[in-house]
Amino acid sequence: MSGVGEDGFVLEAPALPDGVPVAHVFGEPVLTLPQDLFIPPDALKVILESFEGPLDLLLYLIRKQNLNVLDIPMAPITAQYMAYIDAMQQERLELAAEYLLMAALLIEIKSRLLLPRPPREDESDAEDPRAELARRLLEYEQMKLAGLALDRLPQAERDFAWLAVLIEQTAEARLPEVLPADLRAAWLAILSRAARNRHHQVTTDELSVREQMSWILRQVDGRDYVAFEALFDIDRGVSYLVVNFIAILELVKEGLLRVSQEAAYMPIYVRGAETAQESWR
Amino acid sequence: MTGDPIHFKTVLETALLTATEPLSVGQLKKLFAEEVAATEINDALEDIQRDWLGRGVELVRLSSGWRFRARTELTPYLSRLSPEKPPRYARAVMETLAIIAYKQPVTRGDIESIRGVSVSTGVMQTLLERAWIEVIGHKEVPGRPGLYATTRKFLDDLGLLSLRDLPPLAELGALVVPDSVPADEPDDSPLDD
Amino acid sequence: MTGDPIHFKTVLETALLTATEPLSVGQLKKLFAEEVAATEINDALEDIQRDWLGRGVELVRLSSGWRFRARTELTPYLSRLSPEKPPRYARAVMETLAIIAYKQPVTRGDIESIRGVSVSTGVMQTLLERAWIEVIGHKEVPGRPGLYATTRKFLDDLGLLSLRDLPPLAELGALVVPDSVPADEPDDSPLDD
Repeated sequence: MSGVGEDGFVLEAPALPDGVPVAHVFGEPVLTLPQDLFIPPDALKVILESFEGPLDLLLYLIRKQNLNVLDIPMAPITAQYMAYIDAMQQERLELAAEYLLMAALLIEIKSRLLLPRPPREDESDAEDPRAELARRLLEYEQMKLAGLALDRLPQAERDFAWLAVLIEQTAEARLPEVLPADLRAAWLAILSRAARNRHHQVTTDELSVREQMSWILRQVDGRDYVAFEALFDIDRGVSYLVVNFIAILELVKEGLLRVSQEAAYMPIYVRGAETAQESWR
Repeated sequence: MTGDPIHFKTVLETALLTATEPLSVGQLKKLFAEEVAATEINDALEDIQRDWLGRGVELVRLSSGWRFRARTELTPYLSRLSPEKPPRYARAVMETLAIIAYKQPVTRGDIESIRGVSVSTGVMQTLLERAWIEVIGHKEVPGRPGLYATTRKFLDDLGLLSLRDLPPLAELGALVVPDSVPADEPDDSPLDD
Repeated sequence: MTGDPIHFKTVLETALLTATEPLSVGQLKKLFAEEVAATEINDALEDIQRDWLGRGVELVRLSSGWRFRARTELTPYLSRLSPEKPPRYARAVMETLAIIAYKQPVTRGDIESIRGVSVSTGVMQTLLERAWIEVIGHKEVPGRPGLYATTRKFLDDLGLLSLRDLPPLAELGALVVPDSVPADEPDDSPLDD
C-alpha cells in the first residue's frame, strides 16, 4: 500500500548501491531519501500522493521526529506543515481545502497557546488547545493501522480460493446474471494487475464515441460504399453529430475506416478498411 | 440420526464441497428428510475438518456458516492458472473499511471527520459492490444520512467468525496533556536543535 | 516432476476443486513453475480419481478436461437445500466482457494486452453464445483479427439504454494498488519502531 512512502522517511538512510530504489511509491521507484524537508521536486508529487490527507501528513511529521502526539510542540510542527504547503503550491499541485484548513487550525492553536488565558471562573481546568487535535490524530492513526491490519488478513479470492464443485443440474441451466456494477468491479481487478494503474480510465464521453464507432462499423460492414452523409442523422442534435464525427476520425486513425472523395465538392464516401482491401485484390 | 454414519458424513461433505456460500448448521439440517440434532451435525463437521487436515483444502467456520476453502499456501500455484482475482485496495478504501468495521454504524460524515478528508463516492461504491458494507438505517439528523455497517460477507471473506475476531486496535494511549502550559514554553521543544 | 509426490497431487486436487471450469492437462501443467510431463499429470489424476471412489464427489474426465462433480446419488439430498443461487461468470469472462464494453471495437489481441493474460476461446465462446458480443468487422493487420463489439441484447439484458449508461471508470485507479506491491510492505509503519 501507499504506506511505502513512509519507509523512506522513517528509516535511517540505508547503505544502498546507486540506482537501488529505497522504496516504491505507486510502483515508481524512489531513489533518494527525502532529507527532512528537502524533497526532490519531481518526487514531491508521488510522496504527497502517498498521504491520505492533512491528518496523515501531520502524523508523519510528528512521527518522523519521534514526538509524542500527546505533547505536540506547535511551533516547529506548524512551520514544517507550512513548508510542505509552500512546496505544494510551488509545484502547482492541487491543494485540497482540507490541507489549508489544517494549516489554519495549527496556527490557531499556536496563537491560543501564546496568548495569556483570560481569567474565567467557570473554566477551572481550561483545556489545552492541542488536546482535541491530539485526540483526532490518535484516532486517525488507530484507524490507519487497523486498515493495514485488515489488508494483511487473508482475503477471499485474493489470497485463497473458495470451493464450488459442480452439481449437474437436471433442470434447464440458468444463465448467470450480470449487473453494470459487475463490469466496473471487473475493471478494478484489471487495473490492479496493469503495470500502470492510471491507464484505461474510461469517461462517459469516451464511451459515447466508442458506441458510435461500433455503430459505424456495423453500417459499413459488408457494403462497398456508404455515403458520408448517410452516417449522420441530423435530427439527433449537435452533440450527437460531434460524437459521430469524432468516432469517424478515431476509426480512420485506427485504420478501420477509409474516407474518400474523388475531387473537391464531389460526394464523400466511407468504407470499411476491409472492403477497401478486397476491392484492390 | 439412525442411518449409516459414513453416509451422513458424505452428504454433509458433498453439500459443503458444492455450496457457493457458507452453510449454517440450520441449513445443513435440511439436507436430511428426518430430524437431525445440531450436535450430530457439529460433531460430523469437526470430524470432516479433521479428515482434511494436511491437505490443500480446509473446512472453516465463518460468520454465516461452514465452507471449504483452499489453503493460502496453495495460492501461488492456483494463481498461475487464473491470475484474475479481486484487486488489492488502496489505503483510502482500507481505512474507510476499518472505520466502518470498528466504529459501526457510522455515517459518511463520521468517516470523513476521522480521516480528515472527504470520502470519495468511488470508495464507498467499491465497498458496497463487494458487498462488504451496507446501509442499515438512517441517522435522524438533517439530510438523514445513511448509517453504514459491515456485512456477514465481509466477515466470511476475511475468514472471521464475528466482529470480535477483528485484529485488535492499537492502544490509543491515555490523553495526558499538561495541565498548564506557560505561554511561551511550547517553542522550546526538542525539535529546535 | 522431481518434487514430493503428495504435494504434487495436493496441488492438482486443490486446483480441480476450486476451478469453475474443466481443466485440461495442458492447463494443469501451468500450475507448476517447473516442466511436468503429461503422463505424470495423467497418472496423478487417475490416482486422485481412485482416492475419491465411494465418496459424494467424483473426478470425471470430460471432453474439455477434468473436473470434480457431485455424484447423482447425492442430488436428492442436495436439492433439499435452499434454492440454488444464480450462477456467476468466471472472472476471466467478466473482465473480457468489461473490456469489450468499454473499449469497443477491440480485437482479441487488444483484450489480451489490456488483461495481461491470454484469452481462452471458451471465454469468447461464452459471450458469443449469449449474444452479448459480436464480430462487427476485421482489422487490416496480418491475420485480419475480428473486431468485437457489444450487442443490443447486451444492453437490454443489463437494463441499459446505451453504453453511456455504463458506470464511468474515471478515478478507479485511485482505489487499487498495483499487484506487484508486496502485501507486507505497510508493516514498516512509523509506529513499529
